[in-house]
Amino acid sequence: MPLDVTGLGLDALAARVRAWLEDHLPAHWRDAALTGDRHALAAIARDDAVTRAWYAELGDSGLATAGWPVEHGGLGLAADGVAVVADELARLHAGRPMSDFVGVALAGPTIVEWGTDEQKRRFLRPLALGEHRWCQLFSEPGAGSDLAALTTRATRCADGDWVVDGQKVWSSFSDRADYGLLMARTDPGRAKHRGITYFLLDMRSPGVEVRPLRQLNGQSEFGEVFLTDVMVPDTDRLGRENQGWAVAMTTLAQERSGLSGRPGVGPGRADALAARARDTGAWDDPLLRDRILRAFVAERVLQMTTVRAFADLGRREPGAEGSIRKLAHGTLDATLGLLATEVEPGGAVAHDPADGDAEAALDAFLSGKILSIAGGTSEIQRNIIGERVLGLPRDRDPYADVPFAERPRG
Amino acid sequence: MPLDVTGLGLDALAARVRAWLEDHLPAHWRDAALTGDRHALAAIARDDAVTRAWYAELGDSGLATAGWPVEHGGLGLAADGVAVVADELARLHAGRPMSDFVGVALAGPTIVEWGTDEQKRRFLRPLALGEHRWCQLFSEPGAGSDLAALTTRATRCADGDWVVDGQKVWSSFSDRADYGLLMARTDPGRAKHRGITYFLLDMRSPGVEVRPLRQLNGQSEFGEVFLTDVMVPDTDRLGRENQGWAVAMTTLAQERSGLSGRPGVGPGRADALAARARDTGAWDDPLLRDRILRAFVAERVLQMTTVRAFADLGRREPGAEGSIRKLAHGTLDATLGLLATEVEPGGAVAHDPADGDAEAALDAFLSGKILSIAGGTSEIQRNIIGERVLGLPRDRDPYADVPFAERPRG
Amino acid sequence: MSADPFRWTPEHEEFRAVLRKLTESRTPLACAPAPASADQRERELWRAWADELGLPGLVVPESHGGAGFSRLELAIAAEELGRAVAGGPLFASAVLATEALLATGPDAAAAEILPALAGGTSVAALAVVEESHRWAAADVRTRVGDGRLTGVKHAVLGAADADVLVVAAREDAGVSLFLVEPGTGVEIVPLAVLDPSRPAARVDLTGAPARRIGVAGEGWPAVERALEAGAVFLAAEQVGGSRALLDAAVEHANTRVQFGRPVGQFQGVKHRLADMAVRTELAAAAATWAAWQEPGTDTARLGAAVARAHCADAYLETALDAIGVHGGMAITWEHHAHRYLRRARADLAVLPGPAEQRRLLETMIGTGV
Amino acid sequence: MSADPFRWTPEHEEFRAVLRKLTESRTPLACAPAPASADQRERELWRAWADELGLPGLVVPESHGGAGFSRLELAIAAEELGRAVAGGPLFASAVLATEALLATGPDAAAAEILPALAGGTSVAALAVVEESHRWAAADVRTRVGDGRLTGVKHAVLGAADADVLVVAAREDAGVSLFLVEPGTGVEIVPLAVLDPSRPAARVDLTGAPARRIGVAGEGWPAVERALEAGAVFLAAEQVGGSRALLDAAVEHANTRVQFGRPVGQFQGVKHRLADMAVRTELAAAAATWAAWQEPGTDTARLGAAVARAHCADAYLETALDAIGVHGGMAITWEHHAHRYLRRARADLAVLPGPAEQRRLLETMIGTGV
Repeated sequence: MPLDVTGLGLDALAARVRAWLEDHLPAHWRDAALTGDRHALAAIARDDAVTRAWYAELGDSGLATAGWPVEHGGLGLAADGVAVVADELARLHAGRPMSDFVGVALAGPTIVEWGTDEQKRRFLRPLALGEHRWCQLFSEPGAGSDLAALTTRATRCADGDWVVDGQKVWSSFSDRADYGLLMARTDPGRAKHRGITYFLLDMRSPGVEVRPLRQLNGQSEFGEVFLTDVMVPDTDRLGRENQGWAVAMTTLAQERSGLSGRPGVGPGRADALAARARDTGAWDDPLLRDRILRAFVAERVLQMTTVRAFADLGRREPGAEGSIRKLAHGTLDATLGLLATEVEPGGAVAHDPADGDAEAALDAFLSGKILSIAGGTSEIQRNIIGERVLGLPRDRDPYADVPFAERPRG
Repeated sequence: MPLDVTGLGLDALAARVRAWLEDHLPAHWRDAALTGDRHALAAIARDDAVTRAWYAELGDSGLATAGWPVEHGGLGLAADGVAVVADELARLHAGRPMSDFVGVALAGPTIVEWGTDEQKRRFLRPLALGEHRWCQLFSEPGAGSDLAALTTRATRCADGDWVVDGQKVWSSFSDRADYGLLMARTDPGRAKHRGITYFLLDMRSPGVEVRPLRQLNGQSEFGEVFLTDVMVPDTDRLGRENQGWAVAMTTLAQERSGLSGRPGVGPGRADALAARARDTGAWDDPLLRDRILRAFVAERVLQMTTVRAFADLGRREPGAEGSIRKLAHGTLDATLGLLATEVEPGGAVAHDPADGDAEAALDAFLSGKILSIAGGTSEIQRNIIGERVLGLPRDRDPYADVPFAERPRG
Repeated sequence: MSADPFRWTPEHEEFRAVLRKLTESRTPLACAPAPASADQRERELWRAWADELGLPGLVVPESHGGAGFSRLELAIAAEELGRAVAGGPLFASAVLATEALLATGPDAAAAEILPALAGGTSVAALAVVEESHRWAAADVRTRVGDGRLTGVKHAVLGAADADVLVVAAREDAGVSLFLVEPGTGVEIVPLAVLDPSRPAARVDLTGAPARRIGVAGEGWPAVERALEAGAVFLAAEQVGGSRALLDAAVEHANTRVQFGRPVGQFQGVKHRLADMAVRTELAAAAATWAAWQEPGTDTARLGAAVARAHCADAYLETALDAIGVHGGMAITWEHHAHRYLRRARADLAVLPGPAEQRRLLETMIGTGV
Repeated sequence: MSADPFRWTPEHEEFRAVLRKLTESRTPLACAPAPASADQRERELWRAWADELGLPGLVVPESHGGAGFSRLELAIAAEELGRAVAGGPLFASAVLATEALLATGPDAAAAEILPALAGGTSVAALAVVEESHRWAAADVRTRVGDGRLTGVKHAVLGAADADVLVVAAREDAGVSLFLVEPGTGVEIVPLAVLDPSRPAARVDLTGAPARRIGVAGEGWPAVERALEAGAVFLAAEQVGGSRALLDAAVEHANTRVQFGRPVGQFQGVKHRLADMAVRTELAAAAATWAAWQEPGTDTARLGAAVARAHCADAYLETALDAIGVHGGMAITWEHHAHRYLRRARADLAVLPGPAEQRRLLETMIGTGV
């Protein structure tokens, strides 16, 4: 039963959400969040029964998908309202986990915009209730930044359904996903952007194999997905045949905007870094202290920019401006990662294996570079800013209009 | 009478040059240099009679043009030997002034390589003796980094001589020059690099007008040169008709290499900056101190690189590697310029008009950016390094092979 | 903090449009005068700002003859003036001196002169910094005796044009503020400046008659309040300057052809412009956020310091980048780029700069603000 | 300084070629083992280096069983090993510990073990740093009593593999060096390391029997000499690493096609590679110049500090840039890039880093060196 938030200003909306959470969130969850008890929160996150019940209740209220239209189980809020809801949920650690980002932030809006009535019925409600997990199947080993150069093939069968073959990569949480947002080439006789179709792939289909990809920090958030003679019914096509690139644009705009966080100006990673530096004595070094303060300034400025972006957006959709925040975020993440090690004794490079602070610092350092590559490299973001925000001339692929099959291979 | 330096090692060469200077340099000049008396040196520089006589004697000895072949009045030394000579001359402030750089470092080697016997006879000896001053007439308002897009026209008359019309810019010391290294388009029906011819222009010719160009720091080192119906005899053509681009390559390679200074590792601008910072108290700021030390490291590293470049060069000609030093030099110059202001009280931004230190600091700041533009922007240097040093694919002008006259205009 | 994020209103946008039209029509970028010849134009512009828009009294309460607006309107004005590197006494008089006066209560002496300042018929200058060039109470050595001031004030912005000086001086109770009029015991020695659009002078006080404003020994908080407002003003001004530079550089990149294509198509130029845009958008967000805070609060102090720390460095980098994009033309005297470069460098020193702001933030980081 | 500039000789070039062949054949970049499984390969490589090329004794005088070469040959070895991020005890034993021993005279105790170290049949480790993680004489708190050492040494490179430890400890006369063999009173606790190619351990000394080397209280100059040699070695090693990264990134940029052309044609990539090349060429010049100076002289100290300050930062930047050029593939565990990134970051901390070197240079700037 969706919460009624019609006509509320942002402050009133915040109050309404807070009151609802007060009434509905299990008390032990609320207490763990408010006391900042990390162990209790981790235990809750691992307790499937509790989380499943909560995400169902949250989804039913419309708060998990506050930006979706009311008729699809959302609250019909603009970006600023969505941000307010996200803030309230974050305060109690009550929102959907990061692994649901692809589903809630990307798959949902894309299906809302492009889906058939039947697709909306099939996918949106389970997504809102936390019943389906999604992953994104866009990138390929041979088509990194140049997404549209993808070679995964979808061939139409006599009955109108499709057989898909190819390989995808950089697919977050693909090992746990129920469905995947898939782009595949359906007409190599057309130019590269014009022969792609977008599908909603059932990850349980025979022929889908997921292999985790180990990152430089030793963790495996991404997967490689191998597709071998995978049958996809035509009813799982999203948008029209060979017009998948337009559908993907919706997904990508959401992704750029969504990766850069919730609005709000307040203590962040740099504050924590300063606290740690005071503990280890690193704060006494004026050069290091100044670098931490530079990061502090950069983090607050990015927060202020995010606040403004949400305010500016109002009812508009996220656009190329998201690239500005993504670029700044990537730089900041790398800086904070390096600083994290520098405040540890000996730079954390040789430490007691049980020293959790040192381990976390090294992970922050090694992960720091990932954000400026995943979700579009910094070079690609600069192209987007230059071309779509500033209106500079595009540097076109010389084979952009050549049939895909006739392009030279690199 | 050229000095005999046959078979000398570099240390012996240095000793020989030092002894010769001891015998020949006027005593008051030598004393001014050794005591570091700036006022006396400035007075000497202004005394035409003294400098003219000295440059003639220096030229006669071959030391002013130590890298030229012996038959043209040089000493036939390789780059390392030339550097040793330059060091000894610099020690006594006895070398040719910066305004002779184009003549000695660019015009000379280009004429040696491409000149007819008659041109070598006419130009090389006066150049060596300091009788001719030269400027470079390559850049145009419409063709900055893209030098080969020049539109200054040289049209052949019936008698085989040429009439030149057009406008040049960024010509250092052009107001004082006797001759100019001129590139002009002689066949617009050919592709842009293939219709250019190289001339040795008499700057006293009717139709040559020079207007000083005021720089952002208020000084006028450069000029604009307007060419209106200027007659140039065909005997002043350097190299073959329409093959001027190849001739220009010789000049440009010398320029890139020459701009980055003489080899030697020792006290430089950063040392002077540290001394000044100690005087003003700026040295007490650990952040500023560290930035000065970074500049110190960068300056010493650049010196070490120049030493190595000269050693590596041996008898080879300067090449694309010069771009590496030019790029580093541009960055360092900008850094030192900013730091120069920061060590002054109040950043020198508001100061007693009689405060020479503040004025010099502001000039260093404003001039700091010039080096990364003059003589090829940093972007162009990066292209040269990427393409000619690292062998990356060139990003070709799409109209490179189109007749020049048929290119679209911007 | 309220969940309702700040939004510019239609009135704000209109104010901005009027200001831009007025400012651009008088100091168009394309034919901007060389700084040294700008005096006459700037005087005319100042009259127009005062008479048509009431800029000098923008943040002065209506009860003291001003318009009673907030720092948001001030930030709009700053941004538009910054676009044109406009000179005139707005920053020195209407921001620094006026804010210091307002912060004294305003007390009776301040209240007496505020209407003329708000109306732009009189201008003031704030004289604080001395030989050390530091904005620090401990460094104020100008002494008071018998109602007369003796000391030397350095780099006082707008001093030569000022009808009245607001001077920080030390008495037994601490640092107080005083009103001093040019005349007996006051020598104003113009200084050479990097940025000719912001003239500065040394003020030699040799027994200059002075009236104390505010409570004895409580002058420094008023200086700090002026610094907070000044930081917000400069940040917004720098956003305006950055935007003007970015616009002109984008225009150049779209039209200048090299190697057979507009230079903006080359990633070397395109990515540099993108970096300028990123820096500038972040600067705009920070300046606006800072202007949006209630003056004198913890978040206002934080916002001002953060905005000034980011915007000042961003502006200098952008000015240098712009020269890189324009290439040779930008290193000539006639091109607009060096006016911005001069302003950007000078801005680092006219108030406590980014390094000092970060030092200030040492006390705020990790405190929950 | 002599006017005759340094030039590599044909013998140097041959030594380099042999080393590269040997190192690349054992640890080719393309199929480099994951760091953790590299142990066996590295032991084999160490034997080959020792037996075929005499690397462990490169700078040990012939009278003590070494090859008697200079730091130039050591720099060549470092560069080639750095190309492959090769592990093994060369840096810890043949550079740090051996240089410290040589700097004691070598005295009789040192001379006794040098032939085995030079032959590579025995390896040593230098244990200096304690809880503060600083290379400072004042921070050495390990005490001597009755010929036994008590204290804790942190982050000792190569300690777990060492046959003998060279330990700095404090006695009444000051800091001295001691030889300690693993065994009674010595506990070696392996640490988790960012760069698995350079294992480190904590060494807990609880009354460990020790023999003093050199004069009592004069141990620190020997440590400084080891630091000078170590700085030169690391700088050269980092040049090798930077060059390997640059070569691989150029190769990638020439072959990887995106948007219809090799990515190296885009200035975004091309200029980044150019910046990597600039940094690396400057690093190579600095490392060579430093290696060329007479050890222990003012110019050697200057060269080592300048080279280490430049090369360490340059290497880290280049490792990060290389990841940017390779894009997604470079953030996987299998790709070579993170081995260089780990090494580059760890290198900042294994000896006094760039910030400490600049602090050291404070005493040299402006002194005419």
